[in-house]
Amino acid sequence: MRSAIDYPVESRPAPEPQESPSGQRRMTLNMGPQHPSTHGVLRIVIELEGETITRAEPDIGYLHTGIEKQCETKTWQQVTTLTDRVDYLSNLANNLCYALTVEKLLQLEIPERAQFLRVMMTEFSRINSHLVWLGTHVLDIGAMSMFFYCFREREELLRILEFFSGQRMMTSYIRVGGVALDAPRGWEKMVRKFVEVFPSRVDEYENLLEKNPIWLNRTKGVGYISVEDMIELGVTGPMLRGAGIPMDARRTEPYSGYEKFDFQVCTHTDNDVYARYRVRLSEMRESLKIIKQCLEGMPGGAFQADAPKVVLPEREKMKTQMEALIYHFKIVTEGFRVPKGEVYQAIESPRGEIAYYIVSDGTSKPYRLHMRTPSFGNLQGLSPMIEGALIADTIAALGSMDFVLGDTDR
Amino acid sequence: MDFMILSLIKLGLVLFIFMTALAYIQWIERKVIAHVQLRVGPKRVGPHGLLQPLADVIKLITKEGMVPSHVNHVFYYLAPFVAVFFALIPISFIPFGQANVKIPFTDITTNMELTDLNIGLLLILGLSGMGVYGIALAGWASNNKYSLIGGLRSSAQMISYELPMALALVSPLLMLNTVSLRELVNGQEGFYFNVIPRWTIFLMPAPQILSFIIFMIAAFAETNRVPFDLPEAENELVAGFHVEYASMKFAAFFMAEYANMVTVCSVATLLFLGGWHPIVVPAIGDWIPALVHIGGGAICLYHGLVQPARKWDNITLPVFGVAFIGAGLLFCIPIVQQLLAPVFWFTAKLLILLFVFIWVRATLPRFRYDQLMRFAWLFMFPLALVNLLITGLLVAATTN
Amino acid sequence: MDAILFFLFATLTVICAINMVLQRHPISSALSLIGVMGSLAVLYLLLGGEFIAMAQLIVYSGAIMVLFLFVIMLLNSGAEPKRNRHKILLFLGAPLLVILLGLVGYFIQTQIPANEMVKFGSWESGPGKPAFGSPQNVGMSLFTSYLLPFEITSVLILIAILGAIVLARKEID
Amino acid sequence: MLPLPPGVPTAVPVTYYLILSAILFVIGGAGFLYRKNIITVFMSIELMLNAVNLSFVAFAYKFNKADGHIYSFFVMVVAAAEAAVGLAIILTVFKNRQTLEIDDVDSMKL
Amino acid sequence: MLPETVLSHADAAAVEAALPGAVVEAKHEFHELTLVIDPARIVEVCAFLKHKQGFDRISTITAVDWFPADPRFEIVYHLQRTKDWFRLRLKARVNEEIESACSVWRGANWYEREVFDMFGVKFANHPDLKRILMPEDWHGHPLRKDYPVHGYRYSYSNE
Repeated sequence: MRSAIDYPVESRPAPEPQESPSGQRRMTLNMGPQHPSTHGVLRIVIELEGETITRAEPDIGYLHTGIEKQCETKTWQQVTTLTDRVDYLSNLANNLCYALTVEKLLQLEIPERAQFLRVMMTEFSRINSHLVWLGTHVLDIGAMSMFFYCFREREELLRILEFFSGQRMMTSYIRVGGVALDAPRGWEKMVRKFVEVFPSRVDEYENLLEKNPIWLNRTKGVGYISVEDMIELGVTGPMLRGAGIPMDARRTEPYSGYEKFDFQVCTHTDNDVYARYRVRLSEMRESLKIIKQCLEGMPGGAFQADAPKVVLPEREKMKTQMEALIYHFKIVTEGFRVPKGEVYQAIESPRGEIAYYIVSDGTSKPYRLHMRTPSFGNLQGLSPMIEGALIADTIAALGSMDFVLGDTDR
Repeated sequence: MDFMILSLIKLGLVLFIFMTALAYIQWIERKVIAHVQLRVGPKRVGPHGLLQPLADVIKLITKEGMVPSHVNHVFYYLAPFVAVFFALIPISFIPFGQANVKIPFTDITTNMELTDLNIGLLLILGLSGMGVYGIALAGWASNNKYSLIGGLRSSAQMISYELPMALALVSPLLMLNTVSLRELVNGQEGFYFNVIPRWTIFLMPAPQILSFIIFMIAAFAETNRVPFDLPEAENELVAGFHVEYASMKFAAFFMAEYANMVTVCSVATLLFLGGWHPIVVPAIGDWIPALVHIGGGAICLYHGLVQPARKWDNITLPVFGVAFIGAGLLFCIPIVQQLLAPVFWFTAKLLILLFVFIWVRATLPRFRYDQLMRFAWLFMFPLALVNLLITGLLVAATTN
Repeated sequence: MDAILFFLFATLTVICAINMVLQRHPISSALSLIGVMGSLAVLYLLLGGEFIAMAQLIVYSGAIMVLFLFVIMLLNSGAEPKRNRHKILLFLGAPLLVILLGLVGYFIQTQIPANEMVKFGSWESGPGKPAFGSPQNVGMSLFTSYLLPFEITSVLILIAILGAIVLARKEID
Repeated sequence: MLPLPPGVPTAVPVTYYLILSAILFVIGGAGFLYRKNIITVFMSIELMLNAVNLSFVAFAYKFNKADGHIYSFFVMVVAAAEAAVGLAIILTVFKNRQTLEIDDVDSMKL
Repeated sequence: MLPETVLSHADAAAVEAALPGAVVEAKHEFHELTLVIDPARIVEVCAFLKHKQGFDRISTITAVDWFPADPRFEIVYHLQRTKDWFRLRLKARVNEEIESACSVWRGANWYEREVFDMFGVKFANHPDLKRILMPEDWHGHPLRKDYPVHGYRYSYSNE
């Protein structure tokens, strides 16, 4: 079937069973696409010598859904729901990035309340994503119970997300021009309850893991990859911060009002699985700090920009004012138009740098929408990380990367 | 009565109780782990999921036995049988009560065990060493790379951990000067100052707490339990050696694992925890079984009648409560007390050790392969040797 | 009863031994050998060698053969291919082996009186005198009259461990 | 004890054990001579050692002395040492030549 | 000649000074600097930017298909400098073939494979140019504008 490729590509010759220096025969192992620890349908072709990995080649694309192509056929606000499906564990970061990109093209001013709501919800989804990561990562290393403890808090988080947006996972809460709905009545109480409980829960995770010598043995010094390699290969997010590079778009290129918040960019210098765990754990605390600041300083006012051509009018106005009804009709039927141009906007998702590159030709649909997803870049760093490690270390290293296959394959 | 017929009756009884217990250990494990993990565990089949093991067994038996086409058929079928065979045989040497018990209303006297071997412990060691063949063969015959790695891991792991295990066992043998399981327990009878039982872990001149711990750790490795469950590590090797097995063949491995658990826990009970001897002086100790049962029944009644948490609790819990209290009252009858109190103590100690196994499974992560080997050879093995040396010196210094 | 057990396990032993030689795949051979060893352990028990039977189980079946199995699985070599170039040697060697067997059998029959029956449990034991072949009995001789050879075997094992490590160790880069 | 019909021997003489040992030894020898796989050859040696062990134990019974047991114990120790070193050698041979056939291992030096 | 708004930027000026003629066109809008590079000199410019100007990160490489136009594809590179987190966009307009940037940033590997997979743009001297997201035996390149959204294999008209 190779001839089916349109262009004659000089393909690399198939790797022969190689002789190692010690002469032992190597075994090729297909890890995935159905393997419990590849978190989805990642396939890694591993060459083993005993239990040591001599070569590893990730093979992605099993979850390719063609979202970029679909986006070209949807109107600007329909795309929002597609961005949810890219990284389904931190969908709000994708929403936010998309909204920011389009707003940059539209040159919209976003009211402060909307910005605060966006920040708060994005931080919620960051905690959510880190919790899922922590649970599954520890499960990979063999401890079952942690998974359930993490999902206990995640359940509370999802309840909050549902309270705000009506949806648990695919919230589509952040829209172009603001957020979908204003914060519901009584949200402060719900969020405050979570904010009060959660720090003790993080301490609990820390207690459970930090005092466990097996966990420390399994994570410390495992999954090392040099900083130069990481930057070259496009690894971002907690992995890079675990190596001591304070690359965090919230700080380096502030967006959506992050400059107003007081938080630390968590770094760690050990550059191993343990460091990434530390970074994510402290990031949960920092996110909580941001949420607390949102809770205390939530401004009043509108939750959507004053842009009638872009933002759907309120229900009340639509029913009473002719003009609003016309705008509503136009936005819903043909969508709003976005001026010609191209924009690149990067934000910090729980997994690293997420960026949308949008080319508009002035119509009501994106001409080209490219997603720079963190998992794709991070997975490039897999091979140098696990070559020379043991199978068990591969699992730990894979888990520490925290990739989402939907995010990788789009 | 004829020796053969009596043996067959005992065999049937023990086998029935043991097999049921194996299924219910699974239920206990699921319940305990569920409660550790903030879940409720099985509760749909029967009250509190008590019929779940039955449902599981029916499901596993009636399930289609898938056999992949690429396996080595002879060894693929042989492996689960080997595993179960070597896991079940040791049960027949394990004494669980006193010798020469007279069964009430008859003039039969018998031992509370299937066979009394004067080399019982050695045989158990030998058979547990054979248990690895089931796993290694399954791993090899499945003709799957994951299962092959699992089989390799398990054979290396079993050889490595058998050493500290055997060395840990030698110290109590040294002190009690026998290898017969029954005599080992008999040697642990009595109390120091009427308080501290003369179990091997407290026995002068060299209390064997260290070798008890070493034995338990090695037992975890020998039974492939967390944190040493590398042969079947589901996150690395999918399911390791039994990845290609389904239905009863899979259940056979499962059963073998639990039977092995019961065996090692029994050995630990017999060797280190004084077997069927009570934890306090018999004058009090004989009444503890009744007390425990009546207490448990009272708790059940309270929760069932006063504070029913779930819908059916006001029916199911009182039934359990009455049953427990009835058992407790049964333990007050002198004949029954004499007959069953040792069995109660043995079972209680066994269950506590099994609970430790389950507890650890819910708590600890898994070792890495090289760490596991290093732990066995660089930590456990020298420690067991040193312990043996010290015990030997102390025993030599105190005798004659 | 003794005779039944003997013939049962003797047949099993011989069948397993022949199977071991005939099987082409090393794993089948190894398993047959394990069968031989297990049956031999029962025969030892019949002969009153309790300790040695257990040692057979623990050392031979439990350790040495696991090592064999481990190596066979590690190398993962397939079945031995059929070769026909040694037919002539088969015709030369087989009669010799049969002759050897015949000679040994003849000598055994003539030299050793066949009237002495093996009775399981015929050895006497008492409080002072441990049963023949029991761990106490073997241990007593091992640590008194055979102490020096025993110590020497420990040196032998040490040397074997060192040798195995030196041979099987991966080259250090 | 199960009642046995008359005529069935209840016991066997020691010589039977010795003959069994001889049979096993011969089978092991045949394996040693005819098999070409190093591991099988090695296992044939183990079989011969086992056969010898059986005769040791049989003689121990005949003379009612534990010395035979001790000899077979030493044989086991030697077999264990031999297995460790021998399997290490087999591993090395396989590493260097990728074969387990004795006939292919016919040169001293690669 | 490049516009003033762009030349006031140090990096653009440096590229123009060191490699005259390499930058075909440039613009600065939405606070984003874009340089359109002569496709024949793309690796030269990339190497200069990485080694002299310190753009050590390649954020992403993608392409835009301006279907009827000629040259048809616009390859877009997004670079970032980790020193001051400054971002730069490079563009090269090509028809189906361009030099690979893998020799400059190893991380370009997968992005170029993705562009090849999705647009069919070949990258010369790429170490391992094969499909990455689509199956190996897939027909066509999905993100091209002349590729139907539902693919070639299935169309509603056949029903």
